[in-house]
Amino acid sequence: MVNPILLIALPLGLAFAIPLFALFGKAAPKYIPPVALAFNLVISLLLLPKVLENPVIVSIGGWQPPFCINLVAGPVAILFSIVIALVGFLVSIYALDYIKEGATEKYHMLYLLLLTGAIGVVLTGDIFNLFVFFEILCISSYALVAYMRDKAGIESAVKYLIQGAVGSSLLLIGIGLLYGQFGTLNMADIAQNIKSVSPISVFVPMVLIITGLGVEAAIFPLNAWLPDAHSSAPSSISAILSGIVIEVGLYAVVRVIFTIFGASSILLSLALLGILTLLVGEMCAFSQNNIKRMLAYSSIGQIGLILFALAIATSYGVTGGLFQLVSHTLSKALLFLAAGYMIYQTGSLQISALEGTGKKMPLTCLAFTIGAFSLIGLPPFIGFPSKFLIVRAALATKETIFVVLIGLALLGTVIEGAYFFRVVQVLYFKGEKPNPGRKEAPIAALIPMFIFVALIVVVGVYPKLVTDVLNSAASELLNRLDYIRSVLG
Amino acid sequence: MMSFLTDYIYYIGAFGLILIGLYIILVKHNLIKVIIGLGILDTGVNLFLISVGYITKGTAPIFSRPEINSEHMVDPVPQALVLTAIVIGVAVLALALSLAIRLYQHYGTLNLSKIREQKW
Amino acid sequence: MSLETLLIIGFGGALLTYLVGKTSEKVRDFFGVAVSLFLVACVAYLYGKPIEKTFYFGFFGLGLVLRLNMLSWFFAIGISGLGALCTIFSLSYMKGRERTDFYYLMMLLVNAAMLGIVLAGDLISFYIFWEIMSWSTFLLISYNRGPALAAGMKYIIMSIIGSLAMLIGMLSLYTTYGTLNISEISAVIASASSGYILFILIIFSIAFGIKNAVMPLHTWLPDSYAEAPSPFTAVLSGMLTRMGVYGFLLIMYVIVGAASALNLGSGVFKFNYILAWLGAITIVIPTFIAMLQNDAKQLLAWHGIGQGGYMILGIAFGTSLGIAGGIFHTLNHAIYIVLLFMSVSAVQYRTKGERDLNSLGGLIKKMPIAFVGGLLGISGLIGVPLTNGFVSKWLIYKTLIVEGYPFLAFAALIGTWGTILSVYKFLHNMFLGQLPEKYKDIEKSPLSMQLPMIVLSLAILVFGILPGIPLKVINTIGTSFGFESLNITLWGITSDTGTLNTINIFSAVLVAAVLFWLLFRLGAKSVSVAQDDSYAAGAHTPADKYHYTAEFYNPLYRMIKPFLRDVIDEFYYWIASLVRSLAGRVRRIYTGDVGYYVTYIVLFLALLIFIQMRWKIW
Amino acid sequence: MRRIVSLLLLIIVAFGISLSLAKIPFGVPKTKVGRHYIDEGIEETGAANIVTSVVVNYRGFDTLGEITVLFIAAIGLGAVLTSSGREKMRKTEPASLVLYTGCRLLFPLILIFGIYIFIHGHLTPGGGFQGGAIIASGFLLIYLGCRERRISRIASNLTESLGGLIFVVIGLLGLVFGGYFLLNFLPKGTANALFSAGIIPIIYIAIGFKVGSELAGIIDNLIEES
Amino acid sequence: MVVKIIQVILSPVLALAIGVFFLGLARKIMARIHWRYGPPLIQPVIDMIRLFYQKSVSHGRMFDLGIVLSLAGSIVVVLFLPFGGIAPLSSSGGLLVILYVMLLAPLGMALSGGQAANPNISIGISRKLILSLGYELPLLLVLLAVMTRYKTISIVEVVSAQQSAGWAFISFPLFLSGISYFLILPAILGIRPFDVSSAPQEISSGPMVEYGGKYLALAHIEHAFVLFISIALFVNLFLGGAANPVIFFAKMLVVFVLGLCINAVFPRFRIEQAIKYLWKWPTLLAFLGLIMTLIVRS
Repeated sequence: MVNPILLIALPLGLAFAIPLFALFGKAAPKYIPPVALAFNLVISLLLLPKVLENPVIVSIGGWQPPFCINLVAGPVAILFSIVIALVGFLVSIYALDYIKEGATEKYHMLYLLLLTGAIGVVLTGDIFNLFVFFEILCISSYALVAYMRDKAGIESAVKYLIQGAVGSSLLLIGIGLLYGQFGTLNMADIAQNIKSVSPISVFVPMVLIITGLGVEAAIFPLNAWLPDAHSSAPSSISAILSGIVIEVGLYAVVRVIFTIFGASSILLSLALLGILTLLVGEMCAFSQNNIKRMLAYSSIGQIGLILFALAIATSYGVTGGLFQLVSHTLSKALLFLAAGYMIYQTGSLQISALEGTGKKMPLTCLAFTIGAFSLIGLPPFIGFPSKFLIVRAALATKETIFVVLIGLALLGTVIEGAYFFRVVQVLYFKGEKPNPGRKEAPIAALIPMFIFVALIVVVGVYPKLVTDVLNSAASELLNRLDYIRSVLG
Repeated sequence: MMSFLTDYIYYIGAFGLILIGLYIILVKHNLIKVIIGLGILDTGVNLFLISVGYITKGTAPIFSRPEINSEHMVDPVPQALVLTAIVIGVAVLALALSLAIRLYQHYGTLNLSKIREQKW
Repeated sequence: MSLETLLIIGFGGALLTYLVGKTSEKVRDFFGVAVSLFLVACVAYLYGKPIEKTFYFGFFGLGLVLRLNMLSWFFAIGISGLGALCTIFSLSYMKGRERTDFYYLMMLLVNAAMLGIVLAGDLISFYIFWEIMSWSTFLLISYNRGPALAAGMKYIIMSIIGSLAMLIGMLSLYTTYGTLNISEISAVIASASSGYILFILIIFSIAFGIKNAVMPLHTWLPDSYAEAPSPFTAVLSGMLTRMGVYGFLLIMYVIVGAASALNLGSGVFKFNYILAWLGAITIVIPTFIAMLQNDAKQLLAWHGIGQGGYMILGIAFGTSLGIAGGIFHTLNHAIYIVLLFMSVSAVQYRTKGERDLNSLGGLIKKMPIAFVGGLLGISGLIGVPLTNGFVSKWLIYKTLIVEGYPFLAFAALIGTWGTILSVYKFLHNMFLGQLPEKYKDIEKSPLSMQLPMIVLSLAILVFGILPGIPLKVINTIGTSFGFESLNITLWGITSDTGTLNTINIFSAVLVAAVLFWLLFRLGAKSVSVAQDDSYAAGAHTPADKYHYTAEFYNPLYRMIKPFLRDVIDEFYYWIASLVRSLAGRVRRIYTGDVGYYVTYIVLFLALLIFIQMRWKIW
Repeated sequence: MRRIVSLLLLIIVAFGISLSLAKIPFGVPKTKVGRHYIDEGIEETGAANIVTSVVVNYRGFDTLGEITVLFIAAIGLGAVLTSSGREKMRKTEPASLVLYTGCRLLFPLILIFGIYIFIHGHLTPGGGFQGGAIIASGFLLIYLGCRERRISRIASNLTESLGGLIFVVIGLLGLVFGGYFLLNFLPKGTANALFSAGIIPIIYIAIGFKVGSELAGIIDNLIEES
Repeated sequence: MVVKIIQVILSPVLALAIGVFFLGLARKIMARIHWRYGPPLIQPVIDMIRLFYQKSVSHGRMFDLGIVLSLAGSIVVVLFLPFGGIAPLSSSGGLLVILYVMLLAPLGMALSGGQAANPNISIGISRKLILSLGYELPLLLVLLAVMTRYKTISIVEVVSAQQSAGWAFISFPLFLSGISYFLILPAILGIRPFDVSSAPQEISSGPMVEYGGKYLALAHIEHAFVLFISIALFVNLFLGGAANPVIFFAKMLVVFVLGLCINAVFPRFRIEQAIKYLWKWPTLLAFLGLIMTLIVRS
């Protein structure tokens, strides 16, 4: 019997141990994250079949919930931990060669801890524990954004830190208000009694929590940190931020809304918020000349789409949202990794500087192109089935508002297509003579990229691979009573 | 009114601190001041958590003698939470200060309204 | 020989060609041609073997269906055949260009995708292949750098819009009927309300109208045709654009069915009547715009739009004649436009990429095959009797007149006269008139270019003289839509309101020509002189070859130019600039000042609380 | 302008929060979880200090996260601040002899006191964090008093990671012995005895050293750079 | 069958004869209007025979083929046109085919001229094409009106319908179309005032500038055919054809002389003027005719 706690304990322990490993050699630490995350991947995959039948509840310290912190390894959590472990694993392989300067063992520690925090957030069943892991996630990402210690990185990190700190303080206030009213911190326990008090007194903590988590989830007015942080962090970290951190934040928001508060009445406003986020993100990305900023803004747009899909709150919708989330994670991580080496070779962040890169580094550019196509939602890549599901869900509601909103969302897709195709053109067809001083990315970077490509294509052609997990995850998110029952017995 | 004050004085204090902290962060341009604001915000939150767990005429939840009466022991959970929250606050502040140092080395100023290279 | 193996050969062959190209160019060329020819053989072998097979359930349990019926076979043979010819044509055209492996990969990929489209038996696989076609086309249009980028961008944006419209329509069908299998949908959709059917037709018409460049949605086409590599332009104009026609046939007569598709709305506001008028507009305006073009490929491109209008006009009226005319015209158009583009690109190939009509000329003796191709091509395009274009146009006109729509018929006919003017200019300025000095010593086009041109020229004549051969197939398609069968003879069509009998015309012209040839030989022997040694009012024509045919129809231009601005294109550009400026404003939200950012956070919080206070959303 | 807007927003927020706050009467016992801890804690964990039992055992997982956060802060600080390569020694005149000697005298006492605090964390107020903070203050004193003294980075790093490792390993041992992470698998002993409460003191000692070295490291880094 | 063959042989000859006769007549009448005596009626025939045996230059294969092609086209049109009772191939596609086969003649001319790199030819061709666009607009409207009126595209049926219902030219809606056709007739024929395309004085008779000897002769024959075709078409469509060739010829003669006399007094149009004229009155009339026809029909 594998215990979900290992998903957190192992990487945590290894991260603590990295200074010890560092004694064995300068190069030793950078092999720890891949190992740990490979462990996690294996464990999550082992847990998956059991979890699909019924969620695994692990209580820490041997007490019964709500008197202890408990982990809920439901389909959602395991889905996320698989994604996190997978992406983290590949990106850590990429980082083997990519991270050279600076205090590298510190980088690897922070990296591992960041992912541990992410896994903790998705696994935990206790709201204060969620806050703690959330802080692990945030603080390590602040540090990692600043890792390069260049002007842009430090500035973005400061801004990110200020906004994140305000957000987490609001989150903490919300948690305090909840505790004051329910005298417990266990999510299921709170969810059980949530209807027993007057709406307004629950609404305020909910709003506080949504706001606090929304800062990480990059919901529209709260996402100003994102473009700066994404564009000035090291590319491997941008991939993680955009592929994991904001997704986890969104997970937290959705978990809080669906499971704790069962707030079905604010879903429409969430959908509007999602579309707003989408349009703003795509608009801003459309007018960017800095490629990493462009990718960052497009992440905002994608998050908006995911939020919209989740806010439809039918099983179609949530499935589609989760699918889109997975596909965005894979595609965007791939894009950032590819862009990382392009920038490394061209030495500039400007899109125009990438002219003729397609000749010099064909594989990287191929990977980038596939990621972009998948993000736009062209078959036969993974972006297409997810978009398919979302549109189907929106149309299946048979409500005018959702049909209109999906229309707007598709409009955003058109804009997205515009800027991505522009970049593809620049890569392959712009500029007469490609600049000589470029060479293909190293093998340690190409391997993860092409594993991503393979995943994107395979799942895009055969989505059945993931749909079962996604369906059960959606059903877990949707009926909170099962969640409560499975935790409190 | 008076009774309200006496009943809720801790809450009022706590939220006074929270609002002051937020206000500082909102209106001040100097990074150090903003960090101070964050500190005040944290303090307010911690005070609020503690006061949530308070019981009138409460005592510390420590059985220094086993037969001690646990009637008026205050809720230990918020104290644990506050312990954690404090440490987290410390961590954030330390990181913020270190970043501030670096930022100053880069820009020669701490005026946030001047540090605007990352925008749009 | 099952359909999925056909597609696997198509797609796999494309990839293999790419990989082979990494090793050796020669083998790559041979391999690519072999693959395309093999596809032709397979499709030809499948003639008259209706297949319907569900083969794959991976996609959310939606069965992906491949089916072959007469309609899809008809299009499939056209696609594979023209694809093969264009591939052969590319052999010498693309020699020594950059990134040829990529070119062949995309070329074969587009072919395979188009085959997939016509073989798809359910909308989802239809959509998938459609999208693959779109993006691979985009990559090929952008292949020539420079202005090609803008063209490709225009193309891909419009086709994304179209395919998203299709996605919505498709999924609305799916949510309504729970299936995407075309035959199942067509079985149940008859019960739907006419409003819903209208919605479906319109939203699909957007997608297919964009692909087929129906008038308000046509602006992507001229630039893309002009900028794409010429052999691919042939594919683009021949079959890829006509996927739109296939789509119209599919949605109107297969899915919705003639019965309900033709009785939507009332009076002049019937769906198909409006569609027909769009077709008519699409005929007239682009044809006259084409007259103004001085770029050979642009000129042909505008005609591509115009001829598309004929097809729409033909299929919009659900009569067996009209359908037959529309479908037949699709085939004919494919044949002669491909031929024309080939002849242009042959000239381009020899003249180092010159395609400005004002600086070419007199190439008739230099490149005779290209000239013959061009001559037969424009004859088909005009619809000169005994070329294939004549028969299909005849069918369409006859439909319009007999159905009593003389104004549509007028639009179609006047379009034809515009066509005559512009394409004659095309031919004259390229092959006739003065030969510029710098082209004195260019030799005739290489064999790999001549071969396809000869084949297509023969095809034009054969289909023009024996239209019964394709019309038999087309007639079965029409009957499969549920229209009454035409009585086709090998020579044409017999009906009580005027019959067509090409053999009479053919024999008459032949006999008369022979007679006059003899008469001609009877006359005094004529001394043959150099092409440009000509009488000019006593003096020789000046030695500096001033190009007399520049601005061929200048007087006419002066009259009609003011009315022929492409307003729609300007409108789209206006929209684009609007979006750009809006985006430029929106991004100002993210002022670099963190104080604002925190204000946003608090604002969000306050706003939510305020909304709750005010409207009680919880 | 900005001030007015922010004031307005803050008023709205405060109003909303006060609405929710009105449902939380001040000072009345209400919380069921806390009550449970107070009633059962001493039997269940054997720690006289309920707060400690909550911190280390009931909610030990939070504490694990908490030390992780501190760890991250220390690392991040290092990553941000360590100026690559060059170790710059600053010229400062040495402190007066009295101050110097006093610091060196006080330092061990402070250390002892800190250690006392976290060893008795399960009996008296205080615990690992408090003790660690005191130890760090000792180091701060050293830095202020005798400038040339430095703690060795290696040592502090090792202490940090060892402290963290011990915590995790104990948790995992609980998993091995009892099937629960952080299970208190050691004999609980009698309350109010020093050797009681099973794993709690051990964890607190680990935390103490860890926190101490981390805070010391942070101070070290900050002094280094400023 | 035999009758058919005889007709096939007969009708072109007749057409040629009539056309040539009209050519001579035209010159005669012109001369008389200008107070000259004018050449004898058979002058064109003499010219042709003489030219036919003169020496000439050829610019290449297309130069020869083009003119042959155009003549062949004209012949086919003649075969399709019912001439009195004589209608050899009229059942092979009707008006549309005629309309299209009429293309072959100018196309052939243009091709043959085009191979000779003579500026005048280019200019002449472009003018001719523009002019053709000018008169096709009303012509198509006219033909459509007729076809819509009688609900057929077969010219024989048009004729027979008129024999039962009376001439189209005097029936209500179609007389407008008839007048319009009559107005554009000279443009179709390329005679004054519409002889811009082959203006001998300015561009030395445009497309035919390179022609000499037999080429010129054939060009004249071609012209004669065109003359015949356009008038015969008018007679068939509007004057109810005829039962036997004699009456048909009489009708043609009347139409021709009238048209000539009306148009002979005009000076030559410049090309823009020609287009403007053609797109104003004839088009308007033809349009009205079509509208009326539709109204009457429904």
